[in-house]
Amino acid sequence: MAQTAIDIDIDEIIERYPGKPEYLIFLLQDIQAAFNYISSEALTLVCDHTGVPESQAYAVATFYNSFSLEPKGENLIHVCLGTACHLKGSGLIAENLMRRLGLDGPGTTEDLKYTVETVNCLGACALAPVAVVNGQYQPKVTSPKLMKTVQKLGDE
Amino acid sequence: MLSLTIDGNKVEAEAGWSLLDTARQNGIEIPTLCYHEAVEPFGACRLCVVELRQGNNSRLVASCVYPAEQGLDVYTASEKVNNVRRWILEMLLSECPASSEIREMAAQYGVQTTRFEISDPEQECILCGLCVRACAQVVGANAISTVGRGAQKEIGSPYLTPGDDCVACGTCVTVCPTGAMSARFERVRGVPSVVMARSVKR
Amino acid sequence: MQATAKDTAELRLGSLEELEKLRGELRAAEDPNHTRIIVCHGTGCIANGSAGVTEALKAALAAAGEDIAVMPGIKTTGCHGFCSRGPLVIIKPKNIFYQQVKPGDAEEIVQKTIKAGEMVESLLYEHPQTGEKIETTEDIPFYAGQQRVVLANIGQIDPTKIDDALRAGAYAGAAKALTNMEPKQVIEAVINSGLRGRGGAGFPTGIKWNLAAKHEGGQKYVLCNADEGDPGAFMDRSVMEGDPHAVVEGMIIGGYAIGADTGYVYVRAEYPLAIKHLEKALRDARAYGLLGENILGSGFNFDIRINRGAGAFVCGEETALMRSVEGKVGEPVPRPPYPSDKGLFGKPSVLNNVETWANVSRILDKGADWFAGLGTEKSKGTKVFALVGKVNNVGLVEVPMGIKLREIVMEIGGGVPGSDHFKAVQTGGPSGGCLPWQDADLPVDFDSLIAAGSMMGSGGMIVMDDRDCMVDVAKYFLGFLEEESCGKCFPCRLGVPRLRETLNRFSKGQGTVEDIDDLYSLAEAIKAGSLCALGGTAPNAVLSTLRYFRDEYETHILEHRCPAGVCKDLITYSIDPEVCTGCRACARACPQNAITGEKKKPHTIDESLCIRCGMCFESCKFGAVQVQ
Amino acid sequence: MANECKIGVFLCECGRRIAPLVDLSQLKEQLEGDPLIGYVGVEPFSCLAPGMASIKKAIADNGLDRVVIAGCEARVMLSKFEHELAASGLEAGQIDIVNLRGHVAQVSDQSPEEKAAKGFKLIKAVAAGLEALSPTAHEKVEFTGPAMILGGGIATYSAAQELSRRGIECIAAVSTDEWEDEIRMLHEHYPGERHYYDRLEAIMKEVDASPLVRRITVGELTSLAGRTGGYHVTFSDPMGGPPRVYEVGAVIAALDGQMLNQGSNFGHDGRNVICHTEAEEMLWTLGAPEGKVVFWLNDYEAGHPEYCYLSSRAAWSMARYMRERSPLTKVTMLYNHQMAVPLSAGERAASRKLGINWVPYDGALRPTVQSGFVTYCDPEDHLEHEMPWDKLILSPRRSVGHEATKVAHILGLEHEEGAFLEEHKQRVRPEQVGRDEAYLAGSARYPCDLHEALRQGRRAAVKTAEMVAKATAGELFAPRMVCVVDQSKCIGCGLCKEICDCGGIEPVEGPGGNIPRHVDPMVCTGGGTCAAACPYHALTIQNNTTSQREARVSTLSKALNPDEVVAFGCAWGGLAAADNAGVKGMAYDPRLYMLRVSCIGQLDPSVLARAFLEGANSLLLIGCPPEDCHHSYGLDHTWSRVNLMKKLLALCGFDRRRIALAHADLNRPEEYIKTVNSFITTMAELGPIERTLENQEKLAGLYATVNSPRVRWVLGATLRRPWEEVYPGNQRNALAFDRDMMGVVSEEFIKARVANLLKEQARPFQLRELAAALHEDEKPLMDSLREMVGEGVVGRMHKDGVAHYVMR
Repeated sequence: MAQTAIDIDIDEIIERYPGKPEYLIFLLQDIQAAFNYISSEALTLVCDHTGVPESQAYAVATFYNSFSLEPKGENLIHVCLGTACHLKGSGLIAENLMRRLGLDGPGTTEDLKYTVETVNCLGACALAPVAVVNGQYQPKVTSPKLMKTVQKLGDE
Repeated sequence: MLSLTIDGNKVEAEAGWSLLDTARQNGIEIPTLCYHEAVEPFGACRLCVVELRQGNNSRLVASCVYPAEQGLDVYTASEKVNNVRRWILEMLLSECPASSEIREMAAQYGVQTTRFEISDPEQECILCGLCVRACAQVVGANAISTVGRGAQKEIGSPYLTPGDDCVACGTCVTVCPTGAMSARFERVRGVPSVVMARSVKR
Repeated sequence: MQATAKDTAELRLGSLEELEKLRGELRAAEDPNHTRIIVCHGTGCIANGSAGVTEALKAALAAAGEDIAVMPGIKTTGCHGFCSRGPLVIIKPKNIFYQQVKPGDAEEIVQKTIKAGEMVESLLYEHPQTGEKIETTEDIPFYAGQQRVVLANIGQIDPTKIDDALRAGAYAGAAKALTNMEPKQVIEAVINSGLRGRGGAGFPTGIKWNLAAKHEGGQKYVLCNADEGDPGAFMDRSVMEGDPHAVVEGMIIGGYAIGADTGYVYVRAEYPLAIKHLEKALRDARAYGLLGENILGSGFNFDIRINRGAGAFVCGEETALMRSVEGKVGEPVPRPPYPSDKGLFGKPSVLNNVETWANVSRILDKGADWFAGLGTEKSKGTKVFALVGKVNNVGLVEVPMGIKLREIVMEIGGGVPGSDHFKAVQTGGPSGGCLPWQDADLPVDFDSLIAAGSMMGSGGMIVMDDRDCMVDVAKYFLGFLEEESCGKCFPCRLGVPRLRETLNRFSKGQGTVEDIDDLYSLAEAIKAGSLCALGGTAPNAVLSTLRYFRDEYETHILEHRCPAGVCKDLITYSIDPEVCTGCRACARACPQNAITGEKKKPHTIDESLCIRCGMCFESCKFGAVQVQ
Repeated sequence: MANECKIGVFLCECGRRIAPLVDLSQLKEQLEGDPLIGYVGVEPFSCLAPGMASIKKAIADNGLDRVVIAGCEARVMLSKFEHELAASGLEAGQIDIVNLRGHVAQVSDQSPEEKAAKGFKLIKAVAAGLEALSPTAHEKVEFTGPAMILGGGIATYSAAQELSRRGIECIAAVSTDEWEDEIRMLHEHYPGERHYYDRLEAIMKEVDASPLVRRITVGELTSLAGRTGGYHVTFSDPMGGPPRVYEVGAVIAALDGQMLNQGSNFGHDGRNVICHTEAEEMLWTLGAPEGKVVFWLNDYEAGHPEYCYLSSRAAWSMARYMRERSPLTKVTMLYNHQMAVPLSAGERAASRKLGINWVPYDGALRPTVQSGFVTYCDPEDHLEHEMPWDKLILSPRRSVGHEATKVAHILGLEHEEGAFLEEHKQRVRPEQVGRDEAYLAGSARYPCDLHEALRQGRRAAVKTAEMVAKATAGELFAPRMVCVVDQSKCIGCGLCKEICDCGGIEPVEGPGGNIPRHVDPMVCTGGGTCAAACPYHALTIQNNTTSQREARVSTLSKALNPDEVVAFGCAWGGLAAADNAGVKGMAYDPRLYMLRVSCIGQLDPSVLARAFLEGANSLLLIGCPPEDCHHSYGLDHTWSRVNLMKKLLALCGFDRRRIALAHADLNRPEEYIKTVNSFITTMAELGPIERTLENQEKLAGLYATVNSPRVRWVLGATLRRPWEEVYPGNQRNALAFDRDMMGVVSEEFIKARVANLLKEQARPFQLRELAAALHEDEKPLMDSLREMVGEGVVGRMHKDGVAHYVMR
């Protein structure tokens, strides 16, 4: 599943909100959602629109976990590291997945195919351990199960 | 006029003064790192903490931001206060071992060595954010900011490359309490080459 | 779809009478004795496939023809709490409780239960101890022990339909407050109820309101903290998903009480469904004139906006949250000035969490005295807990304050799998602490928990068994906080990683007992010196585990052993030759090629190559891989 | 200057950082004994709330209207004091700071008493500068008339849209009647942007429908005069009628750059090997071609790797268009492997799906175009491969374009031949807007795509709108320290305009040559080298005048011991380095007394001369590093002035080394210290200037010389112009030039001395008497006298048959 639509008009996103500093995060979120990352050009546009200095916008974009300034892979995998998931071994699952994809830590594979991220609790503790692959919850996941799902995506 | 006691001495203050203002006006020294007179107080380094006692209760507050109030009983160098200062300084010794200012300050509190791992022996920056605040509040340039958060935090211009907001006035260097900005300054003030490739995907 | 201007005008309720008239009509239109099917569409059940079940039931109903009196068709609701048993299907009016329903069961449910009124035995809940099949919700121990106030409507109403909420009594409290009470009286009622904030610190809600109400006139704000960041907590999410109108109503009341005309809900972006339901609730409430100008003819104007969080745990701290709403970096700022004096955009503001706001609606509806009658002397009302971890019945439970820990875990929670006790219960999220089995009879309320070295927090309750290492748990929380620390104040930014550094040494079997004393001193400095509660409570994880499980720490340090078999550096994996079938599954799974052995013969692990990733353990279907 | 003023001095203890190191009670006593100072206070911390309250009280109680704070860095603290003391009626210019901590207390091992004495001299000098201040009223800037967007670039539309959305009237001056025409021609400036035309059309329609936007069709722009708030814009009439003049409040220039085709070295033939504009034209008229299309992104080989991003985005967009409409087209992108493929993950997937093939090559072996194929070297196996094509599409060459150049010239933007219009940004006041960045939009500023051009238009409009809104609310004020022109003194020579680096100096009315000038305060950075250069002292920096600097330097010079040194440091270089040396507590020779200037270039030669006249034996000027000068070339201009001073010192018979120009990097205080120590050591070797009557007479002559219009004219001619690379490299024959200059200077020097003498004595002199009094030979004196008589400065009369000279 391709995460980024390629025909989204960034100006349309910018114009969704009034040009005030308090909408900075809204805009960054919408851009992140549409393009999967916030390019420097997009950041500049947002600053122009909201009147926030670029350095402050950059600080915000790097402060919050959900923003990425680098393009993300075509497939997004979140592994939950909430307490319940941790107790049920999600740490090992995440490590194994990253090892299999050749990643040192959370991040994007070189071919831009996968991005693995860890999240601190998705609030689905009853399903621990949980992973979310391209928006689909994978309840009670195991390393082999997750690997299979991931590999299937790569073959598409 | 408000009256309060600092370290057992009765002192007077006006509404709107901070505890630090009041102490300094009365010649009482409180150590600070993230505080500079030119910018708004920030309350981050916690070196200026003082103890407020009320009956059996006691708590620590940052004197740079805590307002003077009628009847406060303030202690600027109690054991509880010094314990916090000593730990912060010891941790700073391991975090930014290159800073002589920190070493001197730590020595004043009897902290000579650190028992923690040193990850970057060249590091001087204590991330007090004074440079960032001075750039915004004194200069109005907003050229630098904190980048990232928590333990990964650092200071720099957007994308950690020279940007065109910096006016190279050096205010950040002057206000830096450890001299760390001096090295970083070169990565901020460079004249940016005109970015040719400005374009937006759409 | 947004209602057009014309529709809105027609829907608008201009007074209390019009609201009650509508409510009466809605109630009259629904016969309580009709058979209705309820499918849980909480996030847990959806992840388990409840959407498919709904579709299948719809199809089965359609196939069964129109003679089935099902009104009004299938209702999808918020989380019923019993997530580990999802997908859940409830048949009203008898409250027949079907669990772990698959789409394939739809046909049988329609044919047997709906048409013939019989039970589908295989879908019924089985009592874990007695093995008896239980038919209705009320009789299941998980539900029987609860007292549902905040969660009362969740699972009963369709959260996306305001009419359904109105039928269940929504906005009665707000209507009463706005039309019959002075703002002062509203605050008084909240003070009298004894409600304390459900977000963590337990500050009396009414007192907080009073501080903001004192500033006369001018712009003020109310905020709802729905940035439920504690790992292992999801009650706020369930409330927003299952009964968003309770939150909206609470905020209207709060806004009226302090004189604010705008409310902000700050929701975690990880909760898309909650955001969707809240947005729908706001649209519907606006259409009915329950939000906007001149609500119910009272002259009071109020509206609510939603801010999505962007992934920062620290934004659960009130000042950080406000900075985030302002579009800034979510760093806390020192207090004073308190938000009730200078909060959002520098204006007096009141922030409460989701559960608190939901409680407010109930208090105004049913009266302060009723609420004050629940719970204990100093902790009134009920509390919702997210019961997770090593417990049989994982899910959301609402219990009166003061209930014993044992009752929650062992009775409602159905006990710990494979054990007659829990090793520890972690409460209060990363700021809280671990309570040992010795404290099983501790009454659960704000003050007792703090006295025991933990805290109420937002209500996460994580049950741990003997396979959980307390050093690892403390390390986990410190790691979490290290990652989530905003990095502003020094004690937290520097101290938390240093605490973890020390624990890391312990978990490698290094360190000395003196290090433990240093740990206490450093923890004290962090607690006393930090700017906000994140740092101020960060050492709790270490302190509470040290308090109750010091021996386990010492085992790590002195014996270089992890009793629970968790700490990587202190364990070894081996293969029991007696059990190993030589299926090669582990060898294939091993990323290091550390496992050798011929096919169909017992395998061995080369310890020098093993990185303790646990893949062999997971891949072995025969339990031959062992951890020591 | 007889200003009725009352100066208060506040001494900071600064905890233990000043108080124990400087004897503040001695300093206080000394200051209190000084007639210039009206009040002295000592504060533990002037800058903190208690100190600030106490200063405010002292101001109110004693009626102070000037304040000197003896504390720390003015660069850091001045704005706080200005902000806080505004409530007490003090404005910028009425408050000054002496860095007692960083320039005195922390940087030497002198005794507290000695430090107090040093502090006293510095404080007194600064107080004298304040005394010489005549504060001006805060000037309100008003806007008359609508905003005008000229230049006809595509950014016109986004700027007009933004302005009209913000409720500001504007005139869009364009060359075509219909916006449809513009879209049709757009690919000439922005190929590969077709996917954006829908939005552009919407913008154009919105602009078209807005009642606030007036669209006019004009000829060529011929002149622009006026300043922020009120401009006259003149266009020629396209039909040949009389010129059309518009009165507008603001101007925005929307200028598009141009695309040129590659040369034949890339095989360009305009038919099968084409560039982007031609490719777009082809797509527009004939549709997508069939067969093999190769986009060769040859920006690296064309010498502009920085454009590869733009080219590849345009190529990608055209490639997509081709593949989506013509399935028979096979598209390949041939790119230098040094280039990062500028596609997002989603676009990569789309590219794969569309079958657009991205082929990298190693540019070490340059691809060659041959008929039917292009060769390239595979970066993996280093083999040369051949790629067949039916259509080869090259990246375009980009240029600023003739039209844009013409308009830019009229706007007063000087730029290099062929270079794009974005200027080196003035790095002075962050809130200040450089003209190019505020009012220029489009790809003529720097190569960019359509979206960026539109963004620039919006951005310029936002800045304009913000200013208009402020002005409408009556809140737009000119900065307090900017240049003003005394129209009664200005002869319209235009020297200031030529050397102005910020573009703030404008003709009062246009067009024409030597017409009087005025300054646009919203653009002026207050650098002041223009004021220091004016032959007639017609320009002054208000609230920061040359007289103030003269007052400061003369007070200091009078007070110094013979071995002490006067220095000026600019806030960006010398002063900042001194501040940082102070922060670090680095010790250096305490005999240095530094005065603060915002740019070293604002030092008029008369200030330098005044120092020597009043008793200084040496003068050190420390600016910022030449390549880093914040006012572009303040340091270069000062070099020329110092050069003049050196010539004059030599004429007086003094060592040329007594004045020196240096530069310091604020971040290298250790280098600064070397400079200072080295200079002071040299001066100690030289010893003081003997203050004989003869020497003083010569110095008076020196002072008069630097104020002579003729010398100032000649000096002005040598100052570096914006288009010149470095001083003094503009001189064709450096040696000859230097000789000529020396000639002029020595002539004027003698004339000045004669004039001084005649004026002073107020009686007729014989030539012989004059020669004796001035210790000069009669021959050169005679020449000078003859000239002075010819000029009518001196009268000649004969008494007893001998010519006598007298001042007229």
